[in-house]
Amino acid sequence: MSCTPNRKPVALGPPATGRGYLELDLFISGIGGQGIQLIGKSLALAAIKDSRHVMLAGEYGGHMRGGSSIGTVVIGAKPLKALPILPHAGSAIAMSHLFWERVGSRLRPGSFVLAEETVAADLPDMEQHRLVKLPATAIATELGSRMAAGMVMLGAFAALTGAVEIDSAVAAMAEQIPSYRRQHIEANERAIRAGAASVTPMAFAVDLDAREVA
Amino acid sequence: MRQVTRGTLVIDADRCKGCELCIVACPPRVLTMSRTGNATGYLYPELAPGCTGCTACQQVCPDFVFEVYKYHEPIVSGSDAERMQ
Amino acid sequence: MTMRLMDGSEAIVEAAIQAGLRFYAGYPMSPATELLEYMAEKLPHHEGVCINAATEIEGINMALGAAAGGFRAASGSCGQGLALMQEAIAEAALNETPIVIFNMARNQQDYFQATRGGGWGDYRTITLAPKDLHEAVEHAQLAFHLADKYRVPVIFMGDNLLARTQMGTTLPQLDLAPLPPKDWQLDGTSGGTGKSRQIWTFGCGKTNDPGPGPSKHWERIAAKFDAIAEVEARYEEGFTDDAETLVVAFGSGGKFVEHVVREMRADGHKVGYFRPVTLWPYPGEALERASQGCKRVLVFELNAGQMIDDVRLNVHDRKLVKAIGGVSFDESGLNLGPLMDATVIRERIELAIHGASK
Amino acid sequence: MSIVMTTRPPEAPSNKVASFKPTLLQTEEHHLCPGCGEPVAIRLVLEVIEELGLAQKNVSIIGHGCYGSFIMTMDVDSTLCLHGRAPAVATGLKRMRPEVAVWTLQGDGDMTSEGLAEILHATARGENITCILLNNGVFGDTGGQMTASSVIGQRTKNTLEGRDAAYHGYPIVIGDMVAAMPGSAFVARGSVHNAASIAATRRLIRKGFQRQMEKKGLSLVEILTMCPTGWFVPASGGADYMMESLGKTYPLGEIKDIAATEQA
Repeated sequence: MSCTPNRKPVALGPPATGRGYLELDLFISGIGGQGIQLIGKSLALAAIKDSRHVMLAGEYGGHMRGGSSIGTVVIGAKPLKALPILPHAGSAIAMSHLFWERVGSRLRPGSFVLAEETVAADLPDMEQHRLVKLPATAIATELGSRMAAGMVMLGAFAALTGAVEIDSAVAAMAEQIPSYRRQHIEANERAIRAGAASVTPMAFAVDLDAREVA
Repeated sequence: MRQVTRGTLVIDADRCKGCELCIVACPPRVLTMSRTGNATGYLYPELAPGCTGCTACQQVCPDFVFEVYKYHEPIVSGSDAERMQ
Repeated sequence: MTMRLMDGSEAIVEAAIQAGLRFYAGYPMSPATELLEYMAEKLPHHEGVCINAATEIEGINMALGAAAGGFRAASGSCGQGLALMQEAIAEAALNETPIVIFNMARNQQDYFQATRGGGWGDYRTITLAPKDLHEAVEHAQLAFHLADKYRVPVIFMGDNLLARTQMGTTLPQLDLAPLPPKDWQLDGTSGGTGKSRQIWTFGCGKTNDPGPGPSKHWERIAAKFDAIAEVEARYEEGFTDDAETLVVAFGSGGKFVEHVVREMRADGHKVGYFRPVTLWPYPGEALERASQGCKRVLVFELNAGQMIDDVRLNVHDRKLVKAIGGVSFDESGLNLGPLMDATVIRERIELAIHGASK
Repeated sequence: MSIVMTTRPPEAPSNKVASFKPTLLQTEEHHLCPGCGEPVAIRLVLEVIEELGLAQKNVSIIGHGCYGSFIMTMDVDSTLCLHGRAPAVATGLKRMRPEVAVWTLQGDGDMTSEGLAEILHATARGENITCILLNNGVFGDTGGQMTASSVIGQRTKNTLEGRDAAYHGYPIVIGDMVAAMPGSAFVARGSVHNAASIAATRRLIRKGFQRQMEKKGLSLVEILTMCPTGWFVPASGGADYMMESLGKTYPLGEIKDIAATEQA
């Protein structure tokens, strides 16, 4: 396996213990469908492009029917130790406050939560986490593609945490869009870059390439 | 009676299971069932003069007991005396 | 190869094709459906064939035909589909046709099916139960290798978590020893030579070259399975040297248990884990050794108690064995339910250690 | 009447025009019953395979029935597969070895009772295989029970008063079903009850294999074969019984030949 370490710091919540190396573990929560899955898969694919080890898991059952949709992404510099069903995680992206219980109950105290501005107020227990609110839907609407709000969140998450390169995120998004929807690529790219531009990188970065401190 | 024999058979009589399919299959009707059983007790076909070498018996036989020969020159009457038993 | 993001189904298919799989016939059934879809997509690009069989019975018999022709062949489904394949799996064992059967199970209720089988006769099926995608990539190669090496059916047993979780992988190739050519394969070229070939459960051979006949043939096959049992058992264990509590689990469950045990060790608990990698042959001697000195042996499996039989057969004191798993489905009945969760597993282990009073 | 000596070849100049057995059969010996039609049908298939130059280019996939014992004597690459599944096994092998003539040998119990799905789906897929059906309307191997192909009125061990459509259902005329499907290239029904039919059946088998090698699709050659034991009639009466019973439900001749259609 060739895996060039990316030395760029990655910001995240408190690390899970017992894994050896730090891993970024993230829940993406929202209402069923491809928006959530597209964010997760774009992040995972982008991380692969950045030569990271990656896991992408979904919680299945309702996601095809507009119910709850939870995506899980784990990124690390070494082969991952995380389980495919995370008992807990250190970061989250919240696109909706509905179905939040499954995610909120599993966030370690001090987690980083990136929330769509309009739903942030409805997320309980945010005082124990590091909440960043983003008017993603408004930004996307201004760009003329309200459906691209998830991509705004993706860009913002990437820029805030440095988890993946913005260009990698754009490329990862583009390669998933089916040929009959090519017209969405440009709009999605604008949304990702707008999201990235709308935030400033966080101060509490942690180096994924560092060994976990015992 | 003048009899023309154009062909003849080798019959592996001991493998015959006595089904008699060859008897009705034979166009010149020169096959008849034996009166005594073979090694396993089955009656088996016996050949009378007049075989044409048509292979009908061989084709219908489920037990592959027939081998068929055609004479280069037909044998007339009883001149095939050496093959008589 | 560079890292690619794949779900387990795709990674298994890619690894199997790399390992020489050229024929697959299957029937859709969740969560094995994606395996069939990837096979259909990818095999034609490798001079292979994927057929959408009309039934699981038809599919496995097609695979038997392709394998009889000397090609690496497989079928797959989940437990109910494998139930339909049992006659053919037994047939493959008894007529010595190497095939691989992928069971992307909905849960862990196919343990008896895989290790005891539902076909007739004295046979066994080597069963590989990978814990995650990376091990699945290895097992997909190993399965075909073992099938060919011993001329036996091999069951690859995953689950929906394995099938659907996506991970980055380079699809590393195992360094497996070369195998002898398949001098038994039916390529059609031996007719009329007096040395025509035969694949036949009754082992009677040809008139000019009689085989041993059914009794001796099946006796030899039974002996072959005994020999496999001697050398092919695989397992993984951790912290068993001083463990007071040993937790036994397989497949995805084994990965979860390992994770929990590591966490608990970090917190000072004298816990160890044992994971049979092959469900048959069961790594019984290793388990017996690992369980020496333990005060309790806990079995975590998502069923009403199946592997626990093998654990009881093999631990040094069967009275120490206790089930901590159970039937666990989500509301759709298709997926692993709430028990496949590190938090729940830890609670159950702690409850077993400290008793209900805690 | 004088009897000709038939224990050894004649001494007068002659040609051997027919041998005991086809060369692809290792021995004349077999354990099938007196008057059985199956050995004759198998002889025809083996002769055709040799005539077409397929002796070292064929694999037989054999089902379960009395004919199965020929796996020991047929000198061709063979496998004896599970009951009913021969067309599926043949499919797997043929897809991987398209250059080889792959043929199945099944009885009516095997094909139309246990294995109806396999033959119909193989046809639907247009598999280039040749399926030989030995139809005697009875499970001969188990001693004479009803199959899906037993004809109305036929007495078997489990239709003691004869097959009654209202109670046991109607016979499956598999040839017509297969012929109706676009995946079939050649469908015909022959018989081994007399020499003329045997000669005609040989031609049908030949076409069946030719269509496979031309990659035209599935060919099914159904051959009515006598089973006096399973019918509880004397061996010598099997041929007549067959044509009076099965022969009426299963008329002889070509049912479909895609080559003829293409020429038209």
